[in-house]
Amino acid sequence: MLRILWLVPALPLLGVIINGILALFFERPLLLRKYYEDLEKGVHEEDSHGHGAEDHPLFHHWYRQLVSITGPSVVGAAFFVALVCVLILVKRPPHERVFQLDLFTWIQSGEFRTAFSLYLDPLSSVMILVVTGVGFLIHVYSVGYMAHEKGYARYFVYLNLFTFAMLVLVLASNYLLLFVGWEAVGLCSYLLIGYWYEKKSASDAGKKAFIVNRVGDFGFALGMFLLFWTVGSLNFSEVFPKALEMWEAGTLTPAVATAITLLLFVGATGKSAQIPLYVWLPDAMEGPTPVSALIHAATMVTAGVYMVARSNVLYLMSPTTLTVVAVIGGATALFAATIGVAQNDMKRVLAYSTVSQLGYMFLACGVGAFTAGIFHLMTHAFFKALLFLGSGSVMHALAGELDIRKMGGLKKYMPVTFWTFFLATLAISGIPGFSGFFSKDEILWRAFSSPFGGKVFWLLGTVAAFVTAFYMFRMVFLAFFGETRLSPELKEHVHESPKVMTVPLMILAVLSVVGGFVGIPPILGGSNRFEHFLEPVFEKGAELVPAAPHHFSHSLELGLMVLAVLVAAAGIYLAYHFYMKKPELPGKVAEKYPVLYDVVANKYYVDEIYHAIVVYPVYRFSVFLWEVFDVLVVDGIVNGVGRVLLGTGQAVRRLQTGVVHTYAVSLLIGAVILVGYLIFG
Amino acid sequence: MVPESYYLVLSGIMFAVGVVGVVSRRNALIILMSIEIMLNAVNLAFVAAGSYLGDPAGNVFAFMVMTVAAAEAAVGLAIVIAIFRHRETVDVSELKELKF
Amino acid sequence: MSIFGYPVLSVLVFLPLLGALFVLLIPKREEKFIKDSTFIVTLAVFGLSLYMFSRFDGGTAAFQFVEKRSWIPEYGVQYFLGIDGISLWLVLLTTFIMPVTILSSYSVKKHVKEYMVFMLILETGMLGVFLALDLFLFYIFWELMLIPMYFLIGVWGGERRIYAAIKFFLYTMAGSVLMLVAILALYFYNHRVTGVYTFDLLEMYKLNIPLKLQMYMFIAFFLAFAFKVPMFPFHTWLPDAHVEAPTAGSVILAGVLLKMGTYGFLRFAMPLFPQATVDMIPVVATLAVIGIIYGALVAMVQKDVKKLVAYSSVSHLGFVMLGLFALNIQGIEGGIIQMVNHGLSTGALFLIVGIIYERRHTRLIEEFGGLSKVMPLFATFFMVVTLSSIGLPGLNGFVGEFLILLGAFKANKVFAIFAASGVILAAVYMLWMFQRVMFGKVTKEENRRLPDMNLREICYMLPMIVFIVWIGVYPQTFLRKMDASVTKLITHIESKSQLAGDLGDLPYHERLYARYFAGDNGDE
Amino acid sequence: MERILFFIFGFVAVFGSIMVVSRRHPISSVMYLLLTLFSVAALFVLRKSHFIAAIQIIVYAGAVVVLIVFVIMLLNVAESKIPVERPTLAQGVGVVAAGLLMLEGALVGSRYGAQIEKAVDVGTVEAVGKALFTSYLLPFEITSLLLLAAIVGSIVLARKKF
Repeated sequence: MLRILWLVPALPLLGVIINGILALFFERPLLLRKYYEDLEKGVHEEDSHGHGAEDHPLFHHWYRQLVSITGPSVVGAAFFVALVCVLILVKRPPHERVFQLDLFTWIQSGEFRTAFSLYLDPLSSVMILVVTGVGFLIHVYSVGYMAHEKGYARYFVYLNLFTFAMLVLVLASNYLLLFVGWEAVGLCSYLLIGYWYEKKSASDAGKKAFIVNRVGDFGFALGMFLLFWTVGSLNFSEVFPKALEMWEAGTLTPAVATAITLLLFVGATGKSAQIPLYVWLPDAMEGPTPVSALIHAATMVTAGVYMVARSNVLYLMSPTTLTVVAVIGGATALFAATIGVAQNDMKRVLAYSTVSQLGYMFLACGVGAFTAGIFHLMTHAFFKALLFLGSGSVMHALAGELDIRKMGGLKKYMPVTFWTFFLATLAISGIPGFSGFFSKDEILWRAFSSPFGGKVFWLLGTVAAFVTAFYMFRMVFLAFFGETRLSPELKEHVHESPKVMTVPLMILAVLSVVGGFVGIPPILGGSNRFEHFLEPVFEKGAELVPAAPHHFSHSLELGLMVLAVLVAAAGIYLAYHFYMKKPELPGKVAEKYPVLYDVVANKYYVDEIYHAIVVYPVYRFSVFLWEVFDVLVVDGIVNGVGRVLLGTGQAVRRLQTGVVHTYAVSLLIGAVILVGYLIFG
Repeated sequence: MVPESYYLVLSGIMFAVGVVGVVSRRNALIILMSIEIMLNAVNLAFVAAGSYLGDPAGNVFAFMVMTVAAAEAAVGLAIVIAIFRHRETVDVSELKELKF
Repeated sequence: MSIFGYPVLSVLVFLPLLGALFVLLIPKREEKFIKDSTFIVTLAVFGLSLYMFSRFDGGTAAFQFVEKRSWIPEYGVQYFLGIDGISLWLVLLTTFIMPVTILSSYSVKKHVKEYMVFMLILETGMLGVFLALDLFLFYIFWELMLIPMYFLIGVWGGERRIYAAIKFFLYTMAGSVLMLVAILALYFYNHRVTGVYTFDLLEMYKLNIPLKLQMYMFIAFFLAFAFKVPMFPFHTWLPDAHVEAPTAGSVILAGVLLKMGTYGFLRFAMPLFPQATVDMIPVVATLAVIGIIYGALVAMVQKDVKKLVAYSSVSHLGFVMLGLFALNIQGIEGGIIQMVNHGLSTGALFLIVGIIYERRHTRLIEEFGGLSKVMPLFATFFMVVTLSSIGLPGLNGFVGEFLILLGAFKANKVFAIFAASGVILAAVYMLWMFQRVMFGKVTKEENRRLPDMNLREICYMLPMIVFIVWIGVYPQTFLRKMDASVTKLITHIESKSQLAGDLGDLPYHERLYARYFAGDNGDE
Repeated sequence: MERILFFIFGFVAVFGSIMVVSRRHPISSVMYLLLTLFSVAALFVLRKSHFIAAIQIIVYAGAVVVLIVFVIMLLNVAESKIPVERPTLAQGVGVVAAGLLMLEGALVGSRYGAQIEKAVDVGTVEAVGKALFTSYLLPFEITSLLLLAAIVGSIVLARKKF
């Protein structure tokens, strides 16, 4: 019965094909007609944000209705099939909850053999449910949000393609297929970020995203090669047992394991925007908001965490890599959170918050608590998607305005958006009862207690939690509370978003509350069913974990939990104090430490530094290579040889003086020399 | 009896004088005559060698050289006439068309 | 001998020549008829090659459809044709690209007749090179193929076409003259050993050539093919030739002619001189890796699209060379697949550049901008081809590059790491070019009204896209046909070369010096 | 006795050839050429090569010199036209080279010349005729061909261009 699993990736692919045909054969001609009509009328294209002339047939053609049906329904069907598969899987006893479906052999050369085959186990079932579930809600939301976009069908083609790629990534049964999904997802984010390709900033951001991802994939590929040549296969079902054997036999040395895992982690930092390679995520906000919600919050960015969790056996073999992962995770969490504080664009704040929350997930994986990481991944997907969609509906209502300083008091105008947004903010800040609390607290506790963890990591997490609470509530207060700072014409334009957008918000709000109950830790009386569900996936790795040095008392755990809540509350109060009670306070603080504020506001000048260290020198070097080396040196030599020959020709020509005597004399001299040689030679 | 080397030295001297004539003089006719002298010098050497070696080949060669010299003189003079008719001069150094 | 009697390979090689003769008879005025008949001829050749492919048995490594007739007995020259797993795909690539190129050169205005005749002669030359198994015959086809290409660039090219044509000709000629010397040396050495005068390649495979002689001959062959590939220091003719060549010329040049070099290594240089090949791996691999990175970096700063694609070819073929000299099954199979991929993706890229060149008569990147709003269908095609060229998984580029890097990684980790960085650079220059040409606002007035792709252009772009996707999604059909031949090649090389050999302990350069230059250990 | 004759004729030959080369006016140098030819013929006789001596006088002195005189008269280059000979660098080098050649000739002559004093009677008409028509028959025929070519050539070259 589980054979229907192939439908899960196949359905979005079907959507891609249908929408693709609609886009090519219906939308394209209409687009061209509108383009040429605008040319005739000499209409200067309005801001490409899509509020074009509504009357043009482009916006009323039936193909739009068809697209808005097939797009979301395909993903919904995939969700349904996924749900069915998971339910079947759950019925099986815990240790047999693995199902592999081989479709066809993909690349086979010599002893290297990979097949296009799907692999379902508790970890990937969680992922496919999140991808298809949240994906479906976002598709529905996009129908409303992108309604008056010119490239409507094209947008849904890309979105469906993305869902297909993500499902391939998650359901892949070997690293190579995972890599295929990995890069295909990178492609879709490139296409979607650069959706409004006329805006230079959008196409630049898309290109930047793709290239930075490619840098990560470079590391990932090398990791795969090393893995293959040491272990002899890339299929999950073979790699992990064999790795364990070699580990016992000593053939797989910790150094090699560390090298493999570090390289794979480089790929993860690229894809999940961690410290060195996170720069592309904030720029990716150029794309439409639902895209940011789906790709840059819920699904794609979590691919890195999924990969690390999937190869937990390898990671647990190399403690050094684990500490690297934890350090980078924690550092990113704190670093990104601090930047979030000073951002004024709503989506940028959320972008940095995503980077920071991803840092949390990697912190969890780094300390060996893979389950906690995945749990946070799931809850984060819910509330972060909700936050993005909320900011989307705000943007929709304020005709593209996103600067929170220009907002204020939206509570009155957009009650549904406000309440859903507020719920999500509570969740992300870790207020007890909401999903964020359970998952984040689990991470903090594991960071503290796990053998790989340590006080430092716990501290990093807690401080980051404090800053997170601060900047989230700063945004909420500035945007939704206080008196409106909206410009007059915006004021009467602002309205609650249509049903098709608010319903997904509500569902997500429910999820971001309920989501936490799945993993209530035993200390609070819950049975942490989530952890038991994922148990079989990580049990093989568990043997490698050294015994915990000493048992922590319950009271310590409770104490830490209370401390975390207090920290969050302090953050909220500080934000309340800063932005509600004394609005002028932030201004004064900014003057007092102008340098600090300036640095944080400009994102620590990371982009400028990268440009100076990497981009510009490479560009100068290649210009040098071309102009100097290629043109001057190589061509110089080639043409030089030509010129030398020409020169000698000229010189020899001078000998022909035309006077007969000179020839006679040279003849004579030749004779003399010859005879001389004969005599004396 | 005169040893053969005397003859060879004599032909060497005559040959050198002929060469000086060819090289130094600008008048085409003088050059032709100097060539004749050079050829005579060679003949002399042939005959001397032939007679000392007792081989008639020396004379035969001398005979061949003579015919060649005659042919060469005829053609040379014809050329000189043709040039003279065309350029009104026999001065070799003025004929420089083939200059680079 | 071959399928029920009639010699498939000879017909395959000489059918285009017959077509050329037929086209010669058509009066000059009938341009449409000339174009159509040429197109039909090339289609017929492609059909025949497909038919031959269907009869090709992937199991055996031996040469198939062999035709052997003595041609000049006194000197042991034979008319000897044969095909195996290695040359199969290159022949099919040639016969596939020809109809596409002819279709794309329907827009040629001047001297249409001569153009088509040269194209057909070129096809004969190319097929001959891939099928000839007699060194003499191979050399004839190798030179034959030069002349039409020279005229194609020289007559129908751009502004500096004469310079480019001469440079192209001299570069290849210089290399091939060296090769001729090596062939003769081989010929006479063979006589000294076996007492028989023959140019037969398979006989020559059996020779155990003394080390010093083997290295000199290898270097001669290496230079000839390195000029052709082109490898790093010898590549400057490629950008000029591409920029000045007409669209169809560029497609053929990039699609097939560059593969002559790499095929030459596989068929001649490596099996004939196994010990020299093994000893020269570090040198060749370094040049290949430099080629990859150098080609990519220089491509980044090009102003002219065609030059950019030309330098990208240098980078792609650097990958192929790295794969070949990894000397393991993944590397070589990856190399062969990448040859076919490069033919498809770069060929398609040139066709695309040709499309916008025919509309705007310029190749400078800044002349374009915002085309994807004006020509959406074109944008889709261009996007797919760009992605295939940067090696996106799911398309053909990735299969080749992955196998090559896998093989190279096993052979030598350091080279593989540097080569893998080429993958990033590829994405950089292609996407940057794509963005400047397609995205952004339509700034230039001329770009506003460019017509989208017409039916003919779609007809010749679609088959390319089909193959690009096919190799990407299901490369099995391609890989399985070459297993046997590649394994035979590898076993042949390994058996005849004692890898590290006696002087294994010395560092590389000392080993090279001791073996080849100091003292005389070859039986000179 | 023969030694004295040799020196006389040798000296006359050399003196004549020097005069041929040095005279400004071609006619006088032709006369001296005649003198040289006769002295060489005499030397042939001394070497018992009567046939060659006779040929020398008939062919050389008779035909060739007459031809040259005839051409000189035909061209009758005006007095002023005779080129003033100014020695150029090339001529200087030429003379020096000729001097070197003379030394080398003398050296060769003295080193390789046979010292024995014998004169075998090979120059007679009978001996030369036998040699000419037996072993050297082919060269003999070829020279006739050569002469024919020369005749045709000079006619073509020298005739007036219509």
